Amino acid sequence: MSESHQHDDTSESETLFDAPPMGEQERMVEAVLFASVEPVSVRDLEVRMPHGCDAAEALAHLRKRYEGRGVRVVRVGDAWAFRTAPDLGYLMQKETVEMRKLSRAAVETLAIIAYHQPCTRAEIEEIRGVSVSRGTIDQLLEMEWIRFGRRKMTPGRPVTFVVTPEFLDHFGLETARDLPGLKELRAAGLLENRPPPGPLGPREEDEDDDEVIEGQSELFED
Amino acid sequence: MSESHQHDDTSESETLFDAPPMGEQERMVEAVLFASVEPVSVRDLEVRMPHGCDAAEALAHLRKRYEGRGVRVVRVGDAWAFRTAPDLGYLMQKETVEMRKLSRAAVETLAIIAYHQPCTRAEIEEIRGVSVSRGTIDQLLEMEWIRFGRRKMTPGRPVTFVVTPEFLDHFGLETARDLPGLKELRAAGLLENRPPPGPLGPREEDEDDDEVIEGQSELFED
Amino acid sequence: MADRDLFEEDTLSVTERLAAEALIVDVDGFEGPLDVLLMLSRTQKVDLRTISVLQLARQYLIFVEKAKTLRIELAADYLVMAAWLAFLKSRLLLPPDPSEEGPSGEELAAHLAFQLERLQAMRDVAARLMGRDQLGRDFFARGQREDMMRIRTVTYTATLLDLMQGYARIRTRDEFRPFVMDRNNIFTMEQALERMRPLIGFAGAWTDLTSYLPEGWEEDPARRRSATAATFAASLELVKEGHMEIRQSELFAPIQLRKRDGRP
Repeated sequence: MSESHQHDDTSESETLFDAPPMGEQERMVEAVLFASVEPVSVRDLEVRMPHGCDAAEALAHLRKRYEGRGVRVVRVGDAWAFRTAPDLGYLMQKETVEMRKLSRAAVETLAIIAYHQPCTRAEIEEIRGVSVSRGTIDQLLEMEWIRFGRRKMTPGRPVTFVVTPEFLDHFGLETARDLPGLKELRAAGLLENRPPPGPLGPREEDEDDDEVIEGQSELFED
Repeated sequence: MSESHQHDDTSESETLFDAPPMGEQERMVEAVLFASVEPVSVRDLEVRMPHGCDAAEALAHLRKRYEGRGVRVVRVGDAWAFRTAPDLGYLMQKETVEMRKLSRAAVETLAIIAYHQPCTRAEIEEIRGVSVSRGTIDQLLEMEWIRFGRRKMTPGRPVTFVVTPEFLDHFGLETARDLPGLKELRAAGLLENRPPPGPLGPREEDEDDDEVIEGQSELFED
Repeated sequence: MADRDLFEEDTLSVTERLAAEALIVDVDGFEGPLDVLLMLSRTQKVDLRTISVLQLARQYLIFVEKAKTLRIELAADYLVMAAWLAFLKSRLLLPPDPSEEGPSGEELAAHLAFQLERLQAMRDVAARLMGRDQLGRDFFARGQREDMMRIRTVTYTATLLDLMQGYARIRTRDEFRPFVMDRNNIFTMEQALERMRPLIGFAGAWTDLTSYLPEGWEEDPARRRSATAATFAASLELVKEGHMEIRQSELFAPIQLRKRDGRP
């Protein structure tokens, strides 16, 4: 490594008369490299360490000590730093899975497909009364809850959508026919005889504000 | 350390069929702890490491390896981190962060919360004999040395304060049980919340002390 | 100072008096009465557990009196403490009155001693805490962040209930399509006019208004209502234009129309 170790014992004992033992010096280099934000050069190390220390030798010892360990002492330009061993890089990835509720537009689109499959995009739009964004369909396709069905034998031969086995699995259904009908929905209180309350204007919480005003609720209030 | 490694080889090969050798596991823990500035819990380690690893045992090996070195594996609450050895702090002038000087009120408030936690504002005021300024609490919250704890089940359900893992990390405490002099204070009864006798005490606002609150109750749950 | 006689009974040494005076000069440096009491108790140089609260009360009252003579504004809580200590002092000095309610002087004194000891203990441990090795000053965390690569995957989910509610929402909307938007059951006056203009040529005799209703609009009450109203409005328009005559014999009687055939 460095030139400073070409000295014989006598000259070394003269210059390093009160230098800490090499083991101590190694500890120092270890701590400094660890705590430093930037890689540290041998010169920097020597400036920091007590007078008479041999940073280069301490560094060499330290490198040897970390050989094959989970972290290593690596050279960055003319400075030194700790880095995790490349073969362990995969441990530094943290995967987080975030659960989010499906948007209202997506839920409605999905429901229409489930109840009316095979169902074209135009049909979905007709039932929902608003246009269906490309993103909503893509999202459902990506989730593998819907897939393309046969093309319809109508002009333009539009594609249709159907629900997938994954969809049935997720919702605990054997077939799409197990979905409760309107009567059952009504019996379950899900179909109220009144449109959802709210002002006439588009609802602010909707992502798809293009929605047509639904139900003039006020007209039917007694 | 965990039990899973007390097995003989046969049973081990059954349960940890594809776990890496312990030396490898130690390297993994080393790499993860090194890479992370924040302390990492055994649980987090295990989530990151391949299936079948025993993070606790690997950690124990690692701690031993770093004993007396320039960096050490220290416990912070229920997590672990590498920290430089305190005796080498003088080498790190460059890294030293200028700490905002805490007022006497803030230091005392912090100590009272640490030793009496969970601790209400009224209790802090009772102990210090003066009202606690909003700023003092805010400063400690901002430094992330204290946080809100559970509300006390006393009239008014006052909020409590507890110290954080950042506090433990900052002061090099493994757990809040390691607070200096904690045992002696408890033995001397100085951590009891003793209500003033009768209605004649100099501070009359502490009616919420009718229950016997044992200091640091949640520290000794386990 | 005139007050001196007042406190001649107090067994304070000169040093204690000096200490008390020094306190007054620096009253702003104290954090409340308890802090002052703790400082005063140091002059007793004894274990806080065996402190003489009576002596402490006297010292404190001197402190407050001196502050008054020096016209130092004392915060209210100093005065509250003074009043309380004066009360405590009297309780401690007088023989206990068995008829009196509440805690004894000794109990109150013990609690005050406890408070002082506890405050002192907290100050001691606070000093010990701050004296510890501290992160970022004496020991250090890893300087270089090798930040965890965060791979975030977002999974969307919905429940069967969400699905059914979504569907119900759409179907409910259908049943309550906006009334004004629904043209199926509306017969407008323009439509009625258009229909009647060619017809009135044949209405030489009085004819019931209802016979002008368009086909298919007689059965459904809503449609019938709309068509009737539109036809009536159209009739009035035609009368106004001078093409028709209209009559109703009495209230709610049938409305009849006929062509106004150049009659005056």
